[in-house]
Amino acid sequence: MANATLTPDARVSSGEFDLPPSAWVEAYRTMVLARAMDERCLSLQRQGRIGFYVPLEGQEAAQVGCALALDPKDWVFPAYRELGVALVRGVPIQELLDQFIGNSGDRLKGRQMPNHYGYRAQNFVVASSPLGTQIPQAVGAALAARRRGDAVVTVAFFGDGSTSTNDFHAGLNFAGVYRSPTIFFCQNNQWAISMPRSHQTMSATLAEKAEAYGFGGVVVDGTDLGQVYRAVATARARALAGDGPTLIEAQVYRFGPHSTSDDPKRYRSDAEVAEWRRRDPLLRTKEEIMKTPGWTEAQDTALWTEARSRIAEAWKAAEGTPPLPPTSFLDDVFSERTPQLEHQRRELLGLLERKVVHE
Amino acid sequence: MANATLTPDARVSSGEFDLPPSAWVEAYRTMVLARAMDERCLSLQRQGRIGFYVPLEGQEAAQVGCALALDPKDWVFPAYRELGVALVRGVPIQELLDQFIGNSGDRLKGRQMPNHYGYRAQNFVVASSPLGTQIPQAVGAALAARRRGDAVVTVAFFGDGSTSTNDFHAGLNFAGVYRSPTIFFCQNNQWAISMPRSHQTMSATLAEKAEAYGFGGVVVDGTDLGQVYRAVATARARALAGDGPTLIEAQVYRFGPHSTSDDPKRYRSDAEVAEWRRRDPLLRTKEEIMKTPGWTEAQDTALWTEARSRIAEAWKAAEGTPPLPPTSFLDDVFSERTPQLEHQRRELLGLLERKVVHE
Amino acid sequence: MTELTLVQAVNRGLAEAMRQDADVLLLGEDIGTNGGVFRATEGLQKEFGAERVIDTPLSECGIVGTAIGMALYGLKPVAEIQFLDFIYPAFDQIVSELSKFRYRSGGQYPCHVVVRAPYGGGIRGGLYHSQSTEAFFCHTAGLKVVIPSTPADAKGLLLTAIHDEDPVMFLEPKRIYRSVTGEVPDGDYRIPFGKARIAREGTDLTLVAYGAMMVPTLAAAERLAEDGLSAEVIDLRTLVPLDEAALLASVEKTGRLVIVHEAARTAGFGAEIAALVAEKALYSLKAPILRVTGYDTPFPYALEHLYLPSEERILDAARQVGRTG
Amino acid sequence: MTELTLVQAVNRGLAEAMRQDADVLLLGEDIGTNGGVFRATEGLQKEFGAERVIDTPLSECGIVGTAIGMALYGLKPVAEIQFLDFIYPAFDQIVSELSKFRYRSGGQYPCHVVVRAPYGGGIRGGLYHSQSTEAFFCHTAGLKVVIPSTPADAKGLLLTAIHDEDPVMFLEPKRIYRSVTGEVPDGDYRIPFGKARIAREGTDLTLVAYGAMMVPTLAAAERLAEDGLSAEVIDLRTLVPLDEAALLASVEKTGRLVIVHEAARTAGFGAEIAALVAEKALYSLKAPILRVTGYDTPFPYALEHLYLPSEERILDAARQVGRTG
Ligand SMILES: Cc1ncc(C[n+]2csc(CCOP(=O)(O)OP(=O)(O)O)c2C)c(N)n1
Ligand SMILES: Cc1ncc(C[n+]2csc(CCOP(=O)(O)OP(=O)(O)O)c2C)c(N)n1
Ligand SMILES: [Mg+2]
Ligand SMILES: [Mg+2]
Repeated sequence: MANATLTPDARVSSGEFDLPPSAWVEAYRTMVLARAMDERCLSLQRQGRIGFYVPLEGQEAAQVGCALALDPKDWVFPAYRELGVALVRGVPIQELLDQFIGNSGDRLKGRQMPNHYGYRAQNFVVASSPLGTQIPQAVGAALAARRRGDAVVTVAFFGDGSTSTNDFHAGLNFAGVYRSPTIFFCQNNQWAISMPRSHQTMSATLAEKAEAYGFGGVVVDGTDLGQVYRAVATARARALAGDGPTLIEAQVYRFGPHSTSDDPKRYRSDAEVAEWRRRDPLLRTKEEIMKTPGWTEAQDTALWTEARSRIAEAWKAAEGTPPLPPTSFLDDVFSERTPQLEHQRRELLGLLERKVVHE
Repeated sequence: MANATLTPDARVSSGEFDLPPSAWVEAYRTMVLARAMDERCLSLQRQGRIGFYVPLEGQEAAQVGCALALDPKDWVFPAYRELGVALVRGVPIQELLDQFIGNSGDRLKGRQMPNHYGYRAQNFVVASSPLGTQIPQAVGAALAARRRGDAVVTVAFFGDGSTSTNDFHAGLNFAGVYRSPTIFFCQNNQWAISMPRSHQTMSATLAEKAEAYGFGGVVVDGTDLGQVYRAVATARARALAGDGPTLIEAQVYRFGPHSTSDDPKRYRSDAEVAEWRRRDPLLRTKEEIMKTPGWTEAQDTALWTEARSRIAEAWKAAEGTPPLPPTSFLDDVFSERTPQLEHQRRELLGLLERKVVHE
Repeated sequence: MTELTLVQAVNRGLAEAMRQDADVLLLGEDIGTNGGVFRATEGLQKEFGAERVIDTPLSECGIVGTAIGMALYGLKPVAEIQFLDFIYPAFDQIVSELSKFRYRSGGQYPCHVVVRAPYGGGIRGGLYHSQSTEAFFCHTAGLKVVIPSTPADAKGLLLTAIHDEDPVMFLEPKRIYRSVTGEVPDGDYRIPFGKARIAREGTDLTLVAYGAMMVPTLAAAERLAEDGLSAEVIDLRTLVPLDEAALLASVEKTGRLVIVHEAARTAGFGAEIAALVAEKALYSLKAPILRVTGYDTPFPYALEHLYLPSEERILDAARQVGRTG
Repeated sequence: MTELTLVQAVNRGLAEAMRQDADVLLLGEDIGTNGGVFRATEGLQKEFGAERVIDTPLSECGIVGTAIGMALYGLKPVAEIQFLDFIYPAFDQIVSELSKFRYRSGGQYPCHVVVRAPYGGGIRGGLYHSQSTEAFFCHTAGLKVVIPSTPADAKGLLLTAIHDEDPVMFLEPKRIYRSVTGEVPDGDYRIPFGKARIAREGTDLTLVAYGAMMVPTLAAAERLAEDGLSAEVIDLRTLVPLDEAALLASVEKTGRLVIVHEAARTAGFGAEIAALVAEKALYSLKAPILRVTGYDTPFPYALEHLYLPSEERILDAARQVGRTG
């Protein structure tokens, strides 16, 4: 797929929606931070200090470019790989690392595996594992926003594999019928675990699936920050103008394993990875920035150092944060505890007291 | 939608796959029989002698044309409205009427509502009510047939509304990926109960949805017997040649209510019905046949008389057939009764014996 | 007070909630122009417009998925599933998403959707227009499960459901949509969740039921009285949360228990009731706990009268239990 | 005989069936090139080819729907669902179609699909890689439900499943995929459905469990023996059909029952077992029936060790029951 023909949409090439030059360095800083998180978390997982990790390496430009084109009011419906989006939205890395451990600092209270997070303050809806479910949800939220008169778009993030799910079909169809102000942002990273894009579905592009629902799809080079930004900014403007949803297929590549449970050597060649690595979004973005007068290698190095030390510091704090109170897993099933849950809570307290179970 | 532009596929106009002139009268006879069944069963339902009925009026040419293009070996996966298909496949009307009553002659043993039938001998798979489920099943059967080396295609029947189901998406995607010898025969009768086609989905045609799965779709005028036959025969030949699946959208109109539980006056105008009635497939087919030298109005009348008397006779027999044995509803859950079901059967026998419950 | 059928009471409950709160909206198949295949939403699109009574494409997955998104944003969607039998395309959205949003987010994202669905047999609907699979939802932590059996309860429980903060499965006994009528208070009123209704007081044995099964169960209790057996009849109203206290108090008093539901027996909700009693009131029991239920088969068509619990079957079981111990 | 892990035994069972019968084929996500995310299908695509070990697009609905069509035509498909938690997109195909084909057709269309899915917690999988929702399938008439707990059972029950004529839900305890090893017979052998395994004989109380819960349950029985309490331990093996006879015989002997499962308590399969005993062996009971189960919450991540039944919790309940009555 490295040679896939990209079909830039006419609208996308217009200058109106370009990422302002001033934003590039900030974007790059976030991409570096994301990459450094991958680096650190993969190593933490190998050391058994976190249980699981999903790297985003290779998809940074797509995520950062997309997120930068959004307004803080917009609602993000992520899958589990959207670290770059979370960082742009301003989710503190402290929150993320606390979530990875599931300690008492975890806003999600240790309910979910690493990477399955969500932060209301950042309009970053809580991710789940079942694939595709966020897609019709994003449509519903967009319709709700429109009903409230809010100038808000919603963005559903998902992968190439997730276009095969029930929810993709339901979500895009509802979006078409109600012209919901939603952006469907598909990161086609060429693989769904071991299933290559070419066997996932026989349409020539994923973007063209939008036509089956009566709206437009565009393919963008997801390693090109500016191109992604433009496509999303355009789609957002269209959505707010009442022109309905857009499906954006960002062609990228997952450089690393699907997750720390995965061994990609079982199903793909090093050569394929190497070829895509030449289009590493960080290299491409750096090249752009290097054109800025006055930008030096030293500044680049400083970005990396800064990123790594911020992560190290946050990790230290996370490890030092106490565990969750033991009965906390019985909370938040409902707004208030039912008598059954109250009973089970007392049961658990009794077991703890009698040292049948231990924190 | 009466003025919808039909897009006849180039392949479909070729003469190779024309319905032979000799077959037209037989086709018409079946269409008349189907229409007479509607007439009689609607009246039986009003009299409370059967519980429910789903008319096909308006869709006869689409169904008969499609079924005639198939081989008896081919497998049909119907929905609940495919009476025309069942008749072409040779399902005896006696079987159908027994099913509508659910008497001891019912091969399905009174398990299902009227119209939800299936007959193994005719490769007419048993229908269910949940919409769309038959679609991936048809794909699986086609792959199995191919694996066995059988020159068999499978045909999934469904309506315009059912294109919105999960199973439509899954089934067509699998068919595209595995190039299964399957025909997706969508009878777009313009309504899904009260939901018009125009609000079901925003694609211009339903046929074009096939492109999202990497294969072709064609729109045909479903009131035109010859056109439907050609499209299906072409798709069948392609499927057997290894050229993969086809989605056929047959544009028709449901003249009657969705079912005997429905009152279409609540959601559509008489004018719309009247306009479509001008394209009544029976009239159109009759007009064609009238061109045959020697065909007379009297022959037409005879067809109707024959149809009505066959139905009357079969109905008499059906009403005279004894009910099912009372414990029969406990059979066929598994190939053999589990101890639990055996126990429940004894329980029921006890209740019957003690006259707690009555046959 | 107005005399209404159960389905009319549902309709009034929806209308009342929509008048009170502009955030309440309905979505489902054939609910707008057509007023719902059971007419539960009759007239509502006319009163509240197509933006609030939304006819959807044929996708239960889309209906519930979209409703969830609306609820996350702050609206109060009420989703109609045309028949409970057709809820499975939305099962992933209900079981994986709706029930778990609040929990998985650590309380950040409450997700309040009411899913209404007519359920149950006795209308000659065969396999796919008759099922009663409430146990699926009761076993799914995070869902409340409500089943009314009278018009007044239907409206009062529905208003509670719509104003609740949690996801609610609101299952309507379609068999008695029209056959059961009763006085229904006008305007707003709420029937609390987790409070069973003692439909009849008694001392000799306890009959527990809900939904459409209340009709034969109460009739059986009447007949038992003629026999000189005083049956207490409990209408659970909400299966989750369950009024364990009422249940246990009754069994402690009577020592005898018959559970009635139309769902298949194995792993039905009746099993949970029996298990609770076998744990918490075992020593009160004077006789085995009997379940009068549907059989462990799919729902049949022609012989549904044999499949469904009837007054006579309940009576028979009650007499057995009444005689024993 | 070969010493194998449980997941290896599954692998050998699949290979054995595929060698015997060309109609057996596998389909699922990542089962081919990748050998399955748990390696259950490792090496099989190499041996049997991509036509028989089929990597599918990401659609459980498509996997089960296609498998059903294959089965109707006469093949013997074994569908893998990557985690039981991800089965819900296929729930409609399973509950509405697979379980009801034979029935609704009056026996004309048997529909024999084996659906394999790893289930259960204890692997730090959080809400969506840990669930144990066997009760859903047990409540669905027409499905057989099998849960092995040893490598030998895994292979023998799987071979029975693949040669059965009915739909089988084959749920594999992933927590003990590798931690439990045992001698497994080579070649073909079948373990019959509906026969529980008396994993340990005893006289004072009965512990009933299945799947991964056998490990803490047997450990607890060991500890009880040290206390002088003789526990009989029953491994159900198949929940449908259920070996009621073994269950009732044991309770009649011991008079005391503790049921263990990791699924949420309310309306879990443990309720069915308790209900059966409360109906059919009530008078043998000397103590309340206790259930040691997961809590009525979604499955948590950080605190799963508190959520899951442990040896200590089982022991505690058993001692309570052992002391009472
Ligand atoms: C419904 C469902 N089925 C299966 C899985 C297991 N699974 C997790 S990620 C994955 C592949 C996803 O591929 P894609 O959508 O392309 O996203 P990517 O991981 O490549 O970002 C699979 C099969 C799941 N999480 N949910
Ligand atoms: C999954 C599911 N949802 C809802 C229904 C209720 N229902 C029965 S028929 C129907 C409309 C079907 O429309 P279409 O697919 O166009 O077929 P038609 O009846 O027009 O032939 C609906 C909504 C159902 N049977 N299954
Ligand atoms: Mg991918
Ligand atoms: Mg239609």
